[in-house]
Amino acid sequence: MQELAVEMRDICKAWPGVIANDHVNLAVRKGEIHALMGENGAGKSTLMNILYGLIRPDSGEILVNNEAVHIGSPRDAIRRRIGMVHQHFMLIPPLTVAENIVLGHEPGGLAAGYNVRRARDVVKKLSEQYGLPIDPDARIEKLSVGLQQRVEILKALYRSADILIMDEPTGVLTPQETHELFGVLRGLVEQGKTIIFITHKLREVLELSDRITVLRRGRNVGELITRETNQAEIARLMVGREVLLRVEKQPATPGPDVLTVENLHARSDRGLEALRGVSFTLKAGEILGVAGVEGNGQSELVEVLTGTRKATAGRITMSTGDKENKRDRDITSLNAQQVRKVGVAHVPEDRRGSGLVLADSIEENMMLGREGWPRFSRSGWVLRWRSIAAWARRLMQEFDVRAPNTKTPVRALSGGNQQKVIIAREFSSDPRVLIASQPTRGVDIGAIEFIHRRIIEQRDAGKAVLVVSAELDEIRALSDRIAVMYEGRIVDIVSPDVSDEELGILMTGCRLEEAS
Amino acid sequence: GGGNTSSSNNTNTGASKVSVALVTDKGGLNDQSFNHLAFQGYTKAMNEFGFTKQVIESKNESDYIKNLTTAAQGADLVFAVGFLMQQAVYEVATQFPDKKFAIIDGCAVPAGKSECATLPNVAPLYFSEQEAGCLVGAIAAQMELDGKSKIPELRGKNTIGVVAGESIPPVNRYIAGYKYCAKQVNEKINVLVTYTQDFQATAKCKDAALSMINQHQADIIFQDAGGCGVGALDAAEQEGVFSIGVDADQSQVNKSVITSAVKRVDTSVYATVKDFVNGKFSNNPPLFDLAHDGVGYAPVSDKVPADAKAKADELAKKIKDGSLKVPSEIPA
Amino acid sequence: MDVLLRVLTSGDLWQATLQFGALLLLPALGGVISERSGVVNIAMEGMMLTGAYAAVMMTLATQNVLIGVISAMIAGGLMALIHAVASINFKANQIVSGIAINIGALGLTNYLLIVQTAGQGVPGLPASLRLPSVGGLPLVLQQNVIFYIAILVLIGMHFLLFRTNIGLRIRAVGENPEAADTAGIHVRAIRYSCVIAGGMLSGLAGSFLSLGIAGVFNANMTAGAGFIALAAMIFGKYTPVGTAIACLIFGLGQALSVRLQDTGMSPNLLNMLPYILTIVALVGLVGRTTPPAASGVPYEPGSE
Amino acid sequence: MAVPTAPSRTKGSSGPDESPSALLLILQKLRNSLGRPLIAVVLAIVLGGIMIIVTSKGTLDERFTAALTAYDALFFGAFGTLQNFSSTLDNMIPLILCGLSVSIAFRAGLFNIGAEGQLAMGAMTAGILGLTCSSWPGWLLIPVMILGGVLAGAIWGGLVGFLKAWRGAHEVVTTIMLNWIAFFFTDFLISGPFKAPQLSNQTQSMPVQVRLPRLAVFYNQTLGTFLPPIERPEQYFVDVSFLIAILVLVFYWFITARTTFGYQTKVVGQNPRAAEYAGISVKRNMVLAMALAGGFAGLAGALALMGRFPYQLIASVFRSDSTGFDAIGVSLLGHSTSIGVFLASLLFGALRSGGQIMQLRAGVPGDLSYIIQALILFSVATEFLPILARKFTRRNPFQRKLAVAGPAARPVTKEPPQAAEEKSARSKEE
Ligand SMILES: Nc1ncnc2c1ncn2[C@@H]1O[C@H](COP(=O)(O)OP(=O)(O)OP(=O)(O)O)[C@@H](O)[C@H]1O
Ligand SMILES: Nc1ncnc2c1ncn2[C@@H]1O[C@H](COP(=O)(O)OP(=O)(O)OP(=O)(O)O)[C@@H](O)[C@H]1O
Ligand SMILES: [Mg+2]
Ligand SMILES: [Mg+2]
Repeated sequence: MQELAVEMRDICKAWPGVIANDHVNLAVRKGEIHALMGENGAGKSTLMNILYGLIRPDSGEILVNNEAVHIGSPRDAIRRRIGMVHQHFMLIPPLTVAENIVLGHEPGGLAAGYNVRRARDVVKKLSEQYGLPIDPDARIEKLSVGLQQRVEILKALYRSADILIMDEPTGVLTPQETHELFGVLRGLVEQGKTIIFITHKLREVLELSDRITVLRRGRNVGELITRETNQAEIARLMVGREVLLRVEKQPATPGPDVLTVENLHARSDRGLEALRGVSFTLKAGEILGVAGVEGNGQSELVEVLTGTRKATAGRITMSTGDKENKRDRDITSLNAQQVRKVGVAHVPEDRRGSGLVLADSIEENMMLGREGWPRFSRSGWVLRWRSIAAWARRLMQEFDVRAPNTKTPVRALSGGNQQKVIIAREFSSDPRVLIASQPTRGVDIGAIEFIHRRIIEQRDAGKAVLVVSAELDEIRALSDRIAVMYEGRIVDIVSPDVSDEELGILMTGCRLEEAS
Repeated sequence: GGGNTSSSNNTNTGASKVSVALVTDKGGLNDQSFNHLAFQGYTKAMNEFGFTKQVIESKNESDYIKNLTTAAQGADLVFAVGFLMQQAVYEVATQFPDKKFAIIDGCAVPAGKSECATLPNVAPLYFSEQEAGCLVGAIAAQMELDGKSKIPELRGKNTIGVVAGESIPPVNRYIAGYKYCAKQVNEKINVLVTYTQDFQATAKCKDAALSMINQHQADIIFQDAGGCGVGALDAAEQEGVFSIGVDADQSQVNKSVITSAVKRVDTSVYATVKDFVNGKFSNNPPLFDLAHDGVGYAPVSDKVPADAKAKADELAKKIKDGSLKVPSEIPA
Repeated sequence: MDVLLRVLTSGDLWQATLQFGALLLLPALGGVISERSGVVNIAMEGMMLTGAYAAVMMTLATQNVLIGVISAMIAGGLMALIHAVASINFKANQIVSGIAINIGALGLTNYLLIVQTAGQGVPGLPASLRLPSVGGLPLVLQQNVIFYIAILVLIGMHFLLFRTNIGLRIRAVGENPEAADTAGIHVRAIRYSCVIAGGMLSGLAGSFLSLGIAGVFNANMTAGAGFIALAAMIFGKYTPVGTAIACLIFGLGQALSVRLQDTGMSPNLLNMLPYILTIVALVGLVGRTTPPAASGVPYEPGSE
Repeated sequence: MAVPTAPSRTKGSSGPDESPSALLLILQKLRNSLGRPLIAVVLAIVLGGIMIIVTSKGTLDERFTAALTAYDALFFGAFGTLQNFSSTLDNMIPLILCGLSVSIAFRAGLFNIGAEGQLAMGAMTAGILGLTCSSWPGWLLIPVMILGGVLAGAIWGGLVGFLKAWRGAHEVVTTIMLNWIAFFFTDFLISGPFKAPQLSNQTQSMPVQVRLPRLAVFYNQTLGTFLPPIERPEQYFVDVSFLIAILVLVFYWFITARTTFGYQTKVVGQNPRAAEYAGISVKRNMVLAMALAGGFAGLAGALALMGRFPYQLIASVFRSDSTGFDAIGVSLLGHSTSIGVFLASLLFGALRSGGQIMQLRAGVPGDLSYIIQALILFSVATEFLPILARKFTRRNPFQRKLAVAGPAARPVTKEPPQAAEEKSARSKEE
């Protein structure tokens, strides 16, 4: 029998109306990478937050290194050498990397002045020790997500964590960053650390972990040994039914050009040139996937296309959709409302930040951006609540949004269901162009399957679809053509049959013929 | 209360039957000015005639008519404090002809008019603030004439000042008398006037006074700004010069006070209650002036030379015998 | 023009500017530290007023001015404690709580003033029971001792917030309490200390007003100063130094409005000066101000 | 400084255990929205009573009686007679209008401390119109004055929105400053160019034809010709502008709950980035919402001038008037909804009129009503009830929750909700 680093026994935690953990048991061996899996809301984060002292369980017992412990706050956890990288980074954007890392355990102690030099030295030493290079003086808000992730890991290591909890660390990472992260984690395990790893991505689990615990609706439904299992089995355990891991789709039958983008330029929020001459055309009845390492202008491209960012140069034209009148319409300088009116639907990448008003009800969110449309208001002015509610009810059914009723605040929905609200709203507006940014980020496999099917349905209904995603798997599964972006330009547009390596090369900005 | 009114403290006379109410203006009981003084007179009468306390502090202008009405419903004599209640008093007094009213610093004015209306049940209690202002102005001016050599604390620039609150009639009457008589006594005297537009912000009045003292070498500051003006007294003390209090004898408030322009609101309230109790309520009470001892100046401190006090007394005599008329408008 | 020039070059104007500035600076700094820890405080007015009241009453009762000042700070601190309990433990809407403190403080001081003095008001304080001024310096610097304390507080707070580990933690808590919590910081302890410290500074300002400047307590003697301090804090972008500059601008306007009456301009119009000056400076120089990210957001650790 | 966002329409309805019955829903809503404030009021009154007991004199028995007498008087003063009740209603008028002013700004995510200044500008403008056009007939001058007041308030408020949209100037600073500017500016006009001869610090009274009649008088002239008339109608102080305030409440409800504009301002207030995504102009809505806020307050000013004795402008009135601040309490207490604002105004109005009677009859300083007001605000703000309730049920929450989320509730929580990620976003919203 191997020694256990962490044992959680009979953990129960109820939230108002929901039981997040229902007599959960978890055993993690020393020196292993233990994956924790489950659908959205299965209770993974809750369980780990209990272990880290952020949440107090209603009942249950925790043993660390075979010793019963009471963990009442993160301070206790840190004392037990437990570190956690949260699903959402616990960083303070205006502070520097060094400040974030030493925060709470500053060299010199509480009463002392903050010593920039010592903090910097600490960080330098740590990053050398673990091979995680970072600039200690950079402000967090200026760092990419990947680097922020690195800061989080360093933070845990600085507190000399032996047990490292990682809650969905790969959710926002690019393939390259994920790959790097795995390298780092393996290195840590070699140094004797124990890692608990939460993810929704089956491939990652199989690649990285030693053992797997699966939660479903707050219960532990099984423990698997990675070597002895496969994707389908994990998925079945998680969801409780068979899951299609790959959505079936027919080859596309592209129609006429709908959207034409010529030599588009735009600046980022920080005033840098984010788009440097993007050109492509999008046809009816096809899905164009936009791949690329995040931060290469994809976000800005979508914003310009949907009217929330001004183009500094270039032209976007859209066909009128009118068979007789073939004149195209210039939509470059329309605002977001007008762009919607000409038939562009938009699933934004940041669902909580901009796609939804969390405090508002489902029905109110179902008309966001289209409140002036006849379905929702009389002459664009007086709201028609009856019709709005009926519409919302219909969409909830059609798109399988699970909530008590249309008046439920979206805040009370799970991430997957929140995403479905947006998908429902945008897909049901009968657009001619559909732009979806990171449509399945952070949602579980059940919901991914659903959303993917809907996107393909839209294509088959003759819509022109643009999908931007950091997930290569997703891009590949959906796209009929793949545009790869690098530094504000489209490097190439390729067919989805190209290999991972080839895509990887494109994403570093080289063209295939140059590389070969 | 029970039907058996054998209340313990009200057993002295049949006079316990009177009921008197006091309605303050928005300044409230703590205004360090006429509301406060009226309440003192009211309290004195209450102790003497044994009626129950009925006081309402108004919080804003729209309360006046409501509070007067409420008071009139429960009391036989109602005091309205402050000229801002003039119209409200007219309105309520006409509605309650069998109740008596007295208004301090004002008279009953029908809405939309600006002249007083004479009502049988309203006693306007007016004060000749200008006469009080005159006397303290005379003292100040004479001290300036006496000069630095006699009174070393003076700055020798023949300059005195007034720190005033808002430009309202009672305030301006004080200033008018102060300035007028100061000039009578001391032709070349320089009288500075600053309005702080506030009766509460003590710091503002202090600053205004400090500015007069330090910038213009004013050395006797007359405060005319209620609670705010206390700051002016304090400024004088801080700078080692003199100050003059207002309304009541403020020598206890601050050491720098050499005398105060006194307006006996308390006496007038008390006297009105007394008349009322004795069945002698009049809708035409005497003007509370110097002759009727309604205004005056408080005992002077030992910093005031005899000739200054004499000057004040001399003017007082002239005012009383009618040979000196003090204007109620501020002279240029 | 002559008058303006004369006024601007007089030491007296700048002395008054500094004094008004310091009076606003203390509560504004109190607001800064509270806000930096993530608790909105719009109750400086009420805390100041309570402080002013406690200062006078305790000084009179004990005949000791130091006890008066300490009582003022305790009174301000107690008001802040109420605010802290409401906003930190009970997750109250911090603006409502602040409004409640302001209304309550005005009501309470007036109520107690009438009850305690039987409507007679408090007597003025003799010089021995006053906060002394510092003499023997150039006119501009002849200020009350509290002025110098305010300067020390200003420097101290700047240093505390930006140069110490405690300050790092305070800022962290104000920006992202959850992150601070997971980093092992005691969020509530920090917030409580900051809010209470802020209240004590407001209370101190109250004693400055009543024991230092006025020598007496008047009903509503703060007359809106706490709100100007609030404005100064936002104007100063929640930094001690910025706030101090804002206080000075306002103080200058205030001092000018009294002194320019020599020009014969309407006192009413002149009194608008400090406010206009502040708006012009805000619109022209400062522009957007962003509060600490978690300011006003009650922190609820997963455990509650 | 964060501004509390307007509540969504969904407030009362939460939890899967909700019955679909409309009546039950309404009852539950009522309980949710009224129960808590009601208990808060009771608690505040108890605390206020303790305050009286502590500060009054005599034996404990006498002190206790003093407290009871005080409350008796307070209640009597607010509701005890029709006349007192009419004073309460009268007090409500500016509270409702300014409460709405604060509320509409809240919905757009702005904190309007400037209702008082906007009110002053509204009153001043209406006054100037009334004085300069005094020969016009009432049917023309009344609407002109009201419109003028609304417009002036709207400009004064819109300026705040404009400065924020244009330069990002924080509205808390600008509203505080504009308040004082308005106070001194109106004082200047009142005691200067528009001063009534022989009066000081006041203008002439408004011409007779624009004075709004008391509600009771109005009733007698209209319905009272059929129904029994009210005797001595002039002693009931509330005037017809109460009806206007009610109309404005309905207008506010309509705007916020029934129009795209109301919806858009709410989105702007709750999530400006979502507004941007949706193509809703944040700046435009900010200016509009502030202009509307100013308009409400300006209306309050015009109506106070035209409906209240002595129908004239008086210098330094606005500065010492606490309506603008009370309105913030009203708005937050009322959760920025029209019904809420109405009820909160009723409460504050009652405390105001009751407080003065309390002082008169029980000798307790009227300031106690301010203390009670503060206590009510506190106990509503702290929402201590749910927390206490949770503490109370903490003993065995697991069993209890099971019951709630039991088998019957399973379908709706089929995709069980989850949280950690949302927490920061969520708490920001609240
Ligand atoms: N205020 C609240 N009250 C009750 N439950 C809440 C509240 N806020 C959130 N929840 C619950 O939290 C869940 C949302 O959790 P979470 O943010 O983890 O969603 P998610 O599905 O995990 O999203 P993601 O797509 O990021 O994985 C919802 O299911 C909801 O039931
Ligand atoms: N703070 C909270 N308040 C109320 N309910 C919560 C809270 N946090 C979590 N929950 C509930 O607990 C359940 C489990 O949430 P948890 O975040 O642990 O899920 P998860 O497995 O991490 O999901 P995901 O994969 O989306 O991260 C959710 O359904 C949610 O409703
Ligand atoms: Mg999770
Ligand atoms: Mg999640």
